Amino acid sequence: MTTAPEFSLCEQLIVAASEAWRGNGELVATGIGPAPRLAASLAKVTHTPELMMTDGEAYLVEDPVPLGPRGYDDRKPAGYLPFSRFFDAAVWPGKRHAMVTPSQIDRFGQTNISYLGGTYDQPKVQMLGARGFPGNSICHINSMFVPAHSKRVFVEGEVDMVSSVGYNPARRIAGATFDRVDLRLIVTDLCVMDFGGTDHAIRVVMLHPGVTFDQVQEATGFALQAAAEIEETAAPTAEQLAIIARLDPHNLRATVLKDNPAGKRT
Amino acid sequence: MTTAPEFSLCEQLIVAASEAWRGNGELVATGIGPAPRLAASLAKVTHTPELMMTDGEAYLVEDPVPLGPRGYDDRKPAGYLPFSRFFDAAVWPGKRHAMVTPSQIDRFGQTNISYLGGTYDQPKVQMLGARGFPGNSICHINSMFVPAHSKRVFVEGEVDMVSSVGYNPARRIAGATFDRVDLRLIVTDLCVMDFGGTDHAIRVVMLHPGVTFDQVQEATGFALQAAAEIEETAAPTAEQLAIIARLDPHNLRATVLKDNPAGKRT
Amino acid sequence: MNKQLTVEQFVASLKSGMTIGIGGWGPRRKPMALVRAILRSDLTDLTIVAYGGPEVGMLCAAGKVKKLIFGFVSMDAIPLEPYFRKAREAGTLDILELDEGMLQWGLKAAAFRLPFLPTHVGLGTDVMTHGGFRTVQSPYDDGEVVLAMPPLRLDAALLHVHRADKLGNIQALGPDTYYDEWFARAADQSFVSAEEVVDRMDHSYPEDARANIVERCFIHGVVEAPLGAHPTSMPPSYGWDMKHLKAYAASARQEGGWDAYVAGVIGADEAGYLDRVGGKDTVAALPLPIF
Amino acid sequence: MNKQLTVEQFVASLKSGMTIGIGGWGPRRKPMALVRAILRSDLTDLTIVAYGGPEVGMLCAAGKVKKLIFGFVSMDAIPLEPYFRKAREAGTLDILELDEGMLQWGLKAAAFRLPFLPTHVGLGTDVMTHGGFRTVQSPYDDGEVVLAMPPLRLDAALLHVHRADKLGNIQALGPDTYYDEWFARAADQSFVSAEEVVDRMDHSYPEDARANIVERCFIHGVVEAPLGAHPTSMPPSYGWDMKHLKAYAASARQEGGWDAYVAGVIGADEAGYLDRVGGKDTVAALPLPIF
Repeated sequence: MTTAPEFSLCEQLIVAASEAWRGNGELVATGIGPAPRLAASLAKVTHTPELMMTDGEAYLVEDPVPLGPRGYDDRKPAGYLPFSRFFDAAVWPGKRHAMVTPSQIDRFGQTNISYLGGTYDQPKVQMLGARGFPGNSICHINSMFVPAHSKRVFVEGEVDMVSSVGYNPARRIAGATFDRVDLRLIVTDLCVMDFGGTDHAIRVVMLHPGVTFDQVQEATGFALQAAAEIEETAAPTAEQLAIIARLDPHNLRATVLKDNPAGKRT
Repeated sequence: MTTAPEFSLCEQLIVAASEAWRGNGELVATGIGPAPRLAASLAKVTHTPELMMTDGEAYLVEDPVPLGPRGYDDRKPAGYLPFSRFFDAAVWPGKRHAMVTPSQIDRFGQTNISYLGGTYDQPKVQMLGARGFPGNSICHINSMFVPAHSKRVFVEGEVDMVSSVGYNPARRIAGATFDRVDLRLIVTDLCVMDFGGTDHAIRVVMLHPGVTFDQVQEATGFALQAAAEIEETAAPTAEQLAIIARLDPHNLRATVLKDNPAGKRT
Repeated sequence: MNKQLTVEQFVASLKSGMTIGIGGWGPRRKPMALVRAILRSDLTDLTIVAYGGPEVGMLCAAGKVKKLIFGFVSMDAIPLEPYFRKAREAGTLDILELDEGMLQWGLKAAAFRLPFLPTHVGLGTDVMTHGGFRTVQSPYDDGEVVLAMPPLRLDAALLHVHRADKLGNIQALGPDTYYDEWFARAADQSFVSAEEVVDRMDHSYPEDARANIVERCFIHGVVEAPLGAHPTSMPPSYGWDMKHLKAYAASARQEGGWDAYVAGVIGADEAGYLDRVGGKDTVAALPLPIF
Repeated sequence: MNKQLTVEQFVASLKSGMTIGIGGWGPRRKPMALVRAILRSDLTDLTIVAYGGPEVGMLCAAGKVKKLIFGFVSMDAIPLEPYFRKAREAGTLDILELDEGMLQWGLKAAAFRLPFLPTHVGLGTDVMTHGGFRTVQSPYDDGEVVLAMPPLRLDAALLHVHRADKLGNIQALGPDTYYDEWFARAADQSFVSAEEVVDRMDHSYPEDARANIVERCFIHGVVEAPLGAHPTSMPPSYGWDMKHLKAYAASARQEGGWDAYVAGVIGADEAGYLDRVGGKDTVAALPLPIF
């Protein structure tokens, strides 16, 4: 495998993010947003074909569906998974690994997409509401994609509203089961982190070429741990870039990171 | 309306049994066995058209389906109610009134279709198992059809296994809700009874022509109450008989009562 | 038995203070013709239960909503519903914020007349703390503690489907009907708008009986409203009107924007609505969204 | 990923002592080819969970069943299953007798990994007293007491469907698929026999994707078994074989009747089964039952 002559940082992140699903087995790989979705698709097309994916609507497909405009009936459904059975079939039985982009993430891996600032009764900035985050986080594997690593996202204290469960011992309820809480990767524009630190602390495991640990720490509201050996994020291969290009014919990935910076060779 | 010249006792019972569903509103009228099914169908065709009925399989029909052999695709489905959503849609929301033929009935209206004699671990005579009786009896209206009124059916003590809930105070569980227990009619080859006696005691409300209360009591394992005025069961009208004949083209109703006795004019 | 109603008769059968569930999902299959009838009415103090899309924003903007019970409010391609957002940030709404799965679980608890349904969902989150949910312990040896989701009992549910008959038999086509049937089963009364109303479903469309997602005993009123989901999508018939939704969203940033939307789009009655938004043919031809 | 198995590979992947759920309903859509493979095997001490039909009688007759968890056992037109009855009356079975609705509720509790699901069903009956079910109280102000249905977790589930592909995508046609998908979701492993196995469902039958009643992550082995539901029904493809079922039922009244059924019908392997019961064409032409 040869590395390609040119690639964007976003493409490099997509390749790094696709590793989240490696060896997951048969579960629904959901990437919310263009980069996570391309990452999940890349995982299925390359290293983990047993992953299940939807067409973005009600059907399961074996060939990941490209992003953006195409014929409405270009889907080739192999199975059926409408919203109307998503909790019954995917979320509650724990057969899913979703990669999402929360507005806030704290040191426990708790996230927030509900509101920022103010109170539950009168938020300063209302966002979506908790959506499926409480259920996703207590039932199945989750990862995160953060296009702009900053202290606004990685907050100093707890997130303003805990929309998803993390590893905060103060939030554990006596007698309840939190066994299925399973946070995997956080892929950002600076680094790749996991939850392999002390007591599931967030830990830097890869740095993108040219990025230092201190730079990541500086952009993070809480103390990060470092893996024993921090790797440098690999460059995409030509094959990976070709697959990404095929799955994103309208180049929506160019809009994910501000100014669509170039990636760097390792 | 003129009464017909000739009719069977079974036809007379079908007409009497159809009264169970009068004014029930929109719920699924289920008659298990040829006579109860004809009774439900007659109710829908005549006095209570808003009743819902299945084709005996997965679909809801507005025109009751005749009994016995016909073309498989003669059904004209108006709706869908497969077994796979029967508890969700009909039983648990309480949208049903079933008429069944239990093997045993006791003075509380508790019934048994599980086994006769012996023990739970080793019954003397195994029957079907509880089927849906526990759920039916606690969720929705129920009535009964007994083709051979006897002490074997109307037992002296409690039924051998309580498959369905009745009005037995000893079986009430503190704090639980039995509000929806609603037993209506028991139509037998001798009489029509309801649960309008003291504390829901079983009460004779109609006697078929030529049958006396003492005769019914004699055939019953427990003391019966009598309605203030016991009516004589009406003869079917010519219209009713014509509808029954149309809905039972193979005359399966002739096999319901031993020797298919003639009915008697009131 | 004839359940067909005019849209005016429908709205007259609701009362202020009711708890009303609205089917669909975000900007998909929303019973917008019925919602617009509420917008034009004197109804107020409503509690709305929804997987919310533009209907929630509109009802908030019109001051109809006392309390909102929701898993999210979003228009998908326009992630944040601007009028919902305004109402939230003004602090004028009572709310109960749920996980999406909890919402349908609460509808099922109501449909089954159960006092609660247990779930892991919500444990460890602020959905639980803010929502005041209680826990319950398994009576078996595991003794596990789970969250008890209480029933979301509705006074009325509103749905939009493809076909209905006068008896209340409905058919909802399309690959996904979300939790519409559970809104209906959780409600004392359900009102359905339909692209087409026929006399008898078994006479007109017997071959599609499996599209009967909820039984007619749960349907109490039927309103004919062709293209009645506009500006939301109605697969496989028509897509959402993103241009319209963008203009609607933009109105929230304009002085008097909502009043202008009411005057120019919602209007005095439903009869002229389709003309005001571009005409029947244009709406019918809106392409299905592609994901 | 190729989940296709021979029927011998399927049976080799089971173990004595397992809890096995069997899809279908009475004499409908039973995975009889898989059941016959178990009958021919050394497997024993099984716990069977089913809406029982002839498969339960056969497994009882063959001495495979230690415990039976059931809502009923019946062959419809032959209401009482004779071999089930014999085993019950001999007192050789451990049993848990359930209401039909409780059975699917227990499967759902297992699928959702919940310690219990509450229900009114069973309260006040001997299903509750004999089954040892406990109650649980609502933690809300109503304080209502309901029965707690524990999960029915399965080691394996067996289903019969129309189509499967080698990846485990399945399609079940017909107007009713009972609780097959919940047996699969409640199980650690599910094995499906299918009228037809194709390489890729999306290449062969994409237009019927909505017949995919349960997702392939719940399907672990796929066995091609045309007419594999015989003698039970498989709408819309073929009906039950009532003549066969009557002869089977009659065998229970004959000395050595079961041994004769095993020798003459079940036989040594599945390959010759269809010939022994009248041939492929005859079975394929069995008319659908009419109710």
